[in-house]
Amino acid sequence: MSPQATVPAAGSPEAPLLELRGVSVSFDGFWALNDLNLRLAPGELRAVIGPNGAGKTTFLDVITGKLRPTRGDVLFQGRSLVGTAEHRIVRLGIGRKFQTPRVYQNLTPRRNLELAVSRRSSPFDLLFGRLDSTARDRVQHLLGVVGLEPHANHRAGGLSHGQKQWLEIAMLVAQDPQLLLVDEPVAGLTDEETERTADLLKQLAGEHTVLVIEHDMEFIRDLQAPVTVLHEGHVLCEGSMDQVQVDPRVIEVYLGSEAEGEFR
Amino acid sequence: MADLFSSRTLRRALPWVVIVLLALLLPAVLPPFRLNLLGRFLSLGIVALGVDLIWGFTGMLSLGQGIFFSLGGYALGMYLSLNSLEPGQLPEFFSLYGVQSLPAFWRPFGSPLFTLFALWVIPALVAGVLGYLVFRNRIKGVYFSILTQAALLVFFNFFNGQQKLINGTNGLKTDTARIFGELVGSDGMQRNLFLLTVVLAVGAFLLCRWLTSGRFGDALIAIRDDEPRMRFTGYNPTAYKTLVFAVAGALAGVSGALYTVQSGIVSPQFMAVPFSIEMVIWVAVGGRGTLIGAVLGAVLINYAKSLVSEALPETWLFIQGGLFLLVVTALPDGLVGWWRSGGPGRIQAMVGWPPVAATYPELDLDPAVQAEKAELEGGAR
Amino acid sequence: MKPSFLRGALSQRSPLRLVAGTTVLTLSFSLVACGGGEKAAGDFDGEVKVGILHSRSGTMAISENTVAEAELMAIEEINNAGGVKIDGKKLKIVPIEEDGASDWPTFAEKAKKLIDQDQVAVVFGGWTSASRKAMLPVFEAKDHFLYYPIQYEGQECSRNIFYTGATPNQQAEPAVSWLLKNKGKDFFLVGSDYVYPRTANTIIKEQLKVEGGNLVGEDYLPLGNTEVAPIIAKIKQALPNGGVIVNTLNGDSNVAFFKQLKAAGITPANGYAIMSFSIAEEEVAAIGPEYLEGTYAAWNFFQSLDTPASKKFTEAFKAKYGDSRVTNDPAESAYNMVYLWAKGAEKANSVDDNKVRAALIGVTFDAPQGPIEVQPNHHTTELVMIGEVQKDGMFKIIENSGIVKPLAWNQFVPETKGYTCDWTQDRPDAGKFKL
Amino acid sequence: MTALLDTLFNGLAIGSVLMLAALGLAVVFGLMGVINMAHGELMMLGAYTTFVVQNLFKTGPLQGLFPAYILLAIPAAFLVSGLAGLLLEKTVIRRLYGRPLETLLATWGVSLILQQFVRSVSTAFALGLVAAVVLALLAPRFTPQAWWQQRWTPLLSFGRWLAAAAVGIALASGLGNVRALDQPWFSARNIDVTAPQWLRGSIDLAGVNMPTGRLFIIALTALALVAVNWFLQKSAWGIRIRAVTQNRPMSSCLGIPTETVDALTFLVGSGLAGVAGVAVTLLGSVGPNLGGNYIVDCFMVVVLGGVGKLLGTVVAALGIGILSYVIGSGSLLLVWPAMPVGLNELVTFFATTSMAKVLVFALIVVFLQFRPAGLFPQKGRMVEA
Repeated sequence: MSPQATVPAAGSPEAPLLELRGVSVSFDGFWALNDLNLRLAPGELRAVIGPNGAGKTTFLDVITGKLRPTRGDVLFQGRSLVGTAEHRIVRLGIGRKFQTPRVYQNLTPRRNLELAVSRRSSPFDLLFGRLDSTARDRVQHLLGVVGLEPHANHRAGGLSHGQKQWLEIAMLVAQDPQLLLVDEPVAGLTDEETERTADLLKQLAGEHTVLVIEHDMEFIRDLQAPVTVLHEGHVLCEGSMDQVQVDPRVIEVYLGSEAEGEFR
Repeated sequence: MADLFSSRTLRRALPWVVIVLLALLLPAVLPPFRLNLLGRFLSLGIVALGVDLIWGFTGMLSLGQGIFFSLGGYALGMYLSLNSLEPGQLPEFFSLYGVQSLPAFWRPFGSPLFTLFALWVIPALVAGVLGYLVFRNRIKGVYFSILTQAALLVFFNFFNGQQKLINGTNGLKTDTARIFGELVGSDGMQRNLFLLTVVLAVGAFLLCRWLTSGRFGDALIAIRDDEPRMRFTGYNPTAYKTLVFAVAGALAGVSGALYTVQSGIVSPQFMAVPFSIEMVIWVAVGGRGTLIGAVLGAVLINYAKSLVSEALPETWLFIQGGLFLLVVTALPDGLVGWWRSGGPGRIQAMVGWPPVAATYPELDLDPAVQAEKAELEGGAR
Repeated sequence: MKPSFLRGALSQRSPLRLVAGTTVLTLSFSLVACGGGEKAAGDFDGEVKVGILHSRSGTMAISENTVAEAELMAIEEINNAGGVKIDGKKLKIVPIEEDGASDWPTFAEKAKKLIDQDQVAVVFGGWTSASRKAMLPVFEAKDHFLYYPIQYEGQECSRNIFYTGATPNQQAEPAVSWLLKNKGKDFFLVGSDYVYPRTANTIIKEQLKVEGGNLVGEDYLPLGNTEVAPIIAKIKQALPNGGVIVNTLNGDSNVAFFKQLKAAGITPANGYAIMSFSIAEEEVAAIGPEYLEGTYAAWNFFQSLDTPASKKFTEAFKAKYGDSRVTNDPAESAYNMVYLWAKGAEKANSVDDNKVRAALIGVTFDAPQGPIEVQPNHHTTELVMIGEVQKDGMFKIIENSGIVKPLAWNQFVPETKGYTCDWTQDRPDAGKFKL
Repeated sequence: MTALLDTLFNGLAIGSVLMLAALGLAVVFGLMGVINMAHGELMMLGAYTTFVVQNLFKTGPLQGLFPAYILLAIPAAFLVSGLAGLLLEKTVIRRLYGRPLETLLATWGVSLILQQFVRSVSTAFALGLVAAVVLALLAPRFTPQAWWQQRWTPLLSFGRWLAAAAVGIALASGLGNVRALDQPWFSARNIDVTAPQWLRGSIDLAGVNMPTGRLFIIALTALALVAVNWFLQKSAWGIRIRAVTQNRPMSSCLGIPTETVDALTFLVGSGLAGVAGVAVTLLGSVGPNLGGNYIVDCFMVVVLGGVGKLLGTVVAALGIGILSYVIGSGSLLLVWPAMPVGLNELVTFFATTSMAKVLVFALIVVFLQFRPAGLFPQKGRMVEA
């Protein structure tokens, strides 16, 4: 199939920040992504949902360069990302938060953030350059925002699960990316923490473009963002939460095949 | 001025005072043979620092440090072989294999300045290139270890088989060469070399501490703990790993050169598989990720080896094998790690002595204070 | 000084060593090993320390143990006969043993230790050429004396080494001449990738040129390698209908080589004459006589040598170390050199290195192989024989070329042709000069 | 044509040894991710077992069956090495799952101990060892229960090993005074394993001379390969092993005894090393250093083949075998005598067995630059460690 044929009509007024064109990924004959098309406008907050195995994480892997698509193209600000190394993609302005919190356990939260906030990333910059005062202020500010100031100088490995989640989000923000890819940010968080996370993400949208993958439907509803439903590696439907919720195909996919009860 | 003598300053200065004193005192009190041994073990401490840098801090277990160690040794060995010749002469062994003219790659080693750089730049370059190729392909963990071991074997067999180029199995000898007109193997020169080793070991230690203490060190630890995450923070781990592997290579080169002049010979034996694995065990026993542990481990284990093999050569393999097992299963952070995490205190606690407490709790443990407390509590009740 | 219960522990296989090893490790981390010296025992007037430096662990331990044992036996014999007599005093020889651990730099380290720390009068040691080359600079720098017992590749003549093994003209060259005369002109050379084989083969190649032989191929195996299929294929290619194979493999590779040669039908029965320079009685036993039967070796001593001196030596060795043990050329050579040193010292009336060195030249000894004499080039004369391996693992002596004088510098190799070595001459280049 | 057949046969011959030696490693490394540096020493144990079995048949009532001793040696070696491996797994490797680098170091330590063990072991030594182990294990039974619940219990449990070791050493030295008990079983010397007559000859087939020992090894390798494949693919335990490999927690939840599976996998892998040990006695020397000669080669085979695929191991072993033979024997020159001078010199330079090894290893390292995961990589969304 020709990727061009399936691109949605160029209806949106602005050029998209991120565009996936007919992306397919095959693992030994199993198609984890199958002709996936998606556009994200600058400043947008978008939620992506889908049952297990729908290809959500693979989808992030393709954008961030961890996986190379078997077919199709990923464009960021009109530029193809296919074949670009992960760290370069990050430097172009795409940040990613992982499903399970991944912070550097043996460094303190402050040092975690200092690594993330650094504009320059070559070994020599780290050896000979010093962190400028704005960056240091930013680290301090972020520590305050996520409430880790008291723990700033202890090993991050000792933080609670929620604190690690927040630290990782803070690291993501410290990178100041144009596009934030957030994979299940509220897994394992308390209700209160979940609410605060939703607020934080909403704040970030506008200035940043945010794409959230989540299972927690309450959280998605809180976000009040357009929703894209993935199923078997391609987009099943898009729309607001209310629209998606009543879409018979979505109900079929969730209740018919998976029946996990998480779609409330 | 007053704080010049405060305990903090004193504590900081004390190790340096001890090092300087030892460096001056030991040559005077130790017999030449023991001094020479110590010098050699200390130079092995430098290669161990490199191993600690790449394994302890960056998580790459190289089983091929012998390559860089030997390259450094050979660079210096070649210079010394050429340096003690009359003009126009060839090192003796060439004539035995019918080689008429000096191979081209030997020529630059006639220059002392070139050699001085070559003995660490060449190992660093080789390490850098090898490392870059491997790291670029994201080969890591045990695959990296196995590949470095394979590379070691390649170098070993090559050096071993090339009689005509570098004298094969025999290697190059240095004891009968001369520097500044003095015999390298003479006691006086060996004493100077010992002092040089102390200076360079301290220098190497400081270099490693500088590398690991700042944000660069944070990046290394981050790579060790979660390399993919590091990429998604916008760093290219390949560059870091290559650089740090090259630094370890350079340290190995310096170490090999020092070891060579103090042993009197450099031979492919330095590239034997067990030797490179031993380097790792020095670091493991001393405590990886602690720097000082690497040096301590190298000196202690080699000293033990020397002692045991003087008395009972056959038990050494048992002891060494046992050390591997003990360290890996019971002391994962090595001696220094155990010490720092309060190991001695735990042992004390086990036998019922009060743990040493440096601050307020000590007050609480004071019997008089406790009695007073009990009295007060009793009174309140 | 080692604690007394450790002394001599090396010569007996005893688990005592285990005890002591653990003790040493746990107790002693002090820099200077301490302990008092012992009083001379019995009716000796004093003692003289000598170093014994062989690999007691690692790959070479297999071979070097025997050599060290022969040296210890000679020392014991000399002590039983009243020790070394200097100035009318009887000195007991006290051996101090060190382990070279099959690692060349370790040999250098231990040599330094013996000279500086233990202040031995002389060091007996080494097996591989690499270990000798590693020790050589130590002895030269400290102007001390090493006695080296193994046949080797020659091309060396140090003022500080005394060689009691054969030079190529006392082993390889007569053997090659004999092969050329009796077994054929087409030669295939196989060796370990290592100094002795490489140098010996260089010499043999030159000799073949001179004496009308024909080199059809050569190959080298990495030390310890046991995959010899490519070599066997090459031999078959080069010598399809039989010919001469000269084998200078070391250690482990020999076993693989002979097992697979036999399987491939490259046997004496099929017209292949196989001559080895590193296989003596002990190696035959380890490889298995059934694989070696009918192949040749050239040595200066065989256990089967039928003379009273030879029998006495073998009997003494068996009595001391067990009936199943065999003697061989390296052991005999090691045994000889201890006696030669003692005789040299008595002749010089001193155990001082330099005096013994001068006195040594011209000393004769009735060795198990027959009389030998120390030459001015620090080598000894040797009886040259060729033996054929029998079913029982012994050699049948099939050729006796008589006593041959040693040539340190090879006369077939163009680079050293015409050079000689004579330490009785007072000239700076006495070690290598043109006649 | 003969040259081609010759190359193929010899390549197969070299490759089959590598394959047999690497097979056990492929199982252990591929399925469990355990780097067993003592694999070579397990092979050595297999070879020593062959020696012992051979001696049983050399004299006495079994003498007539000497030609068949090797058939008994194979299961015996499998058992001895397998049990040694099992012991290793239960005591050391079990504590180190998920820490491959530590496993590598620990097993290297074990390999050193095993090497020295076969050198030093004598009846006195063995008795001392057994006494020490038994004493240490039984100590808790003969001491007051209360001792084992104190704060100094950790010291005690460490101390009992020390004490047991001291008793063992004392016993060994005491017994060592009796000469018969002090005699080392094998000593540091190489031991002589004589192949039965029928494995010492050769047969000519299509103009190629094929040593029967080599043919035997090829057949043994093929058999081992088929057996392992059947075991993993068809047998109940094999399916459990694969299940644990793919998803340990899930398998555990489904009631698969993962610990037993680990132990079994290790036993099979180690046992295969023992079988390989029997095979190499037909070719080369048997001594304490036997393992060291094979271990790196084995790892190269497994890494080149791609972890977790038996097919990869097979192809890699054969590839390395043929390549070593072609380069080492200089066959290229025979096939193409009119080679340009430069190339000619290059081929000759590497046409010794020693240099061929350098080149083959270098080529493998280069190859892994292009295919870091080996010839047959496993695909899929890998969880990065």
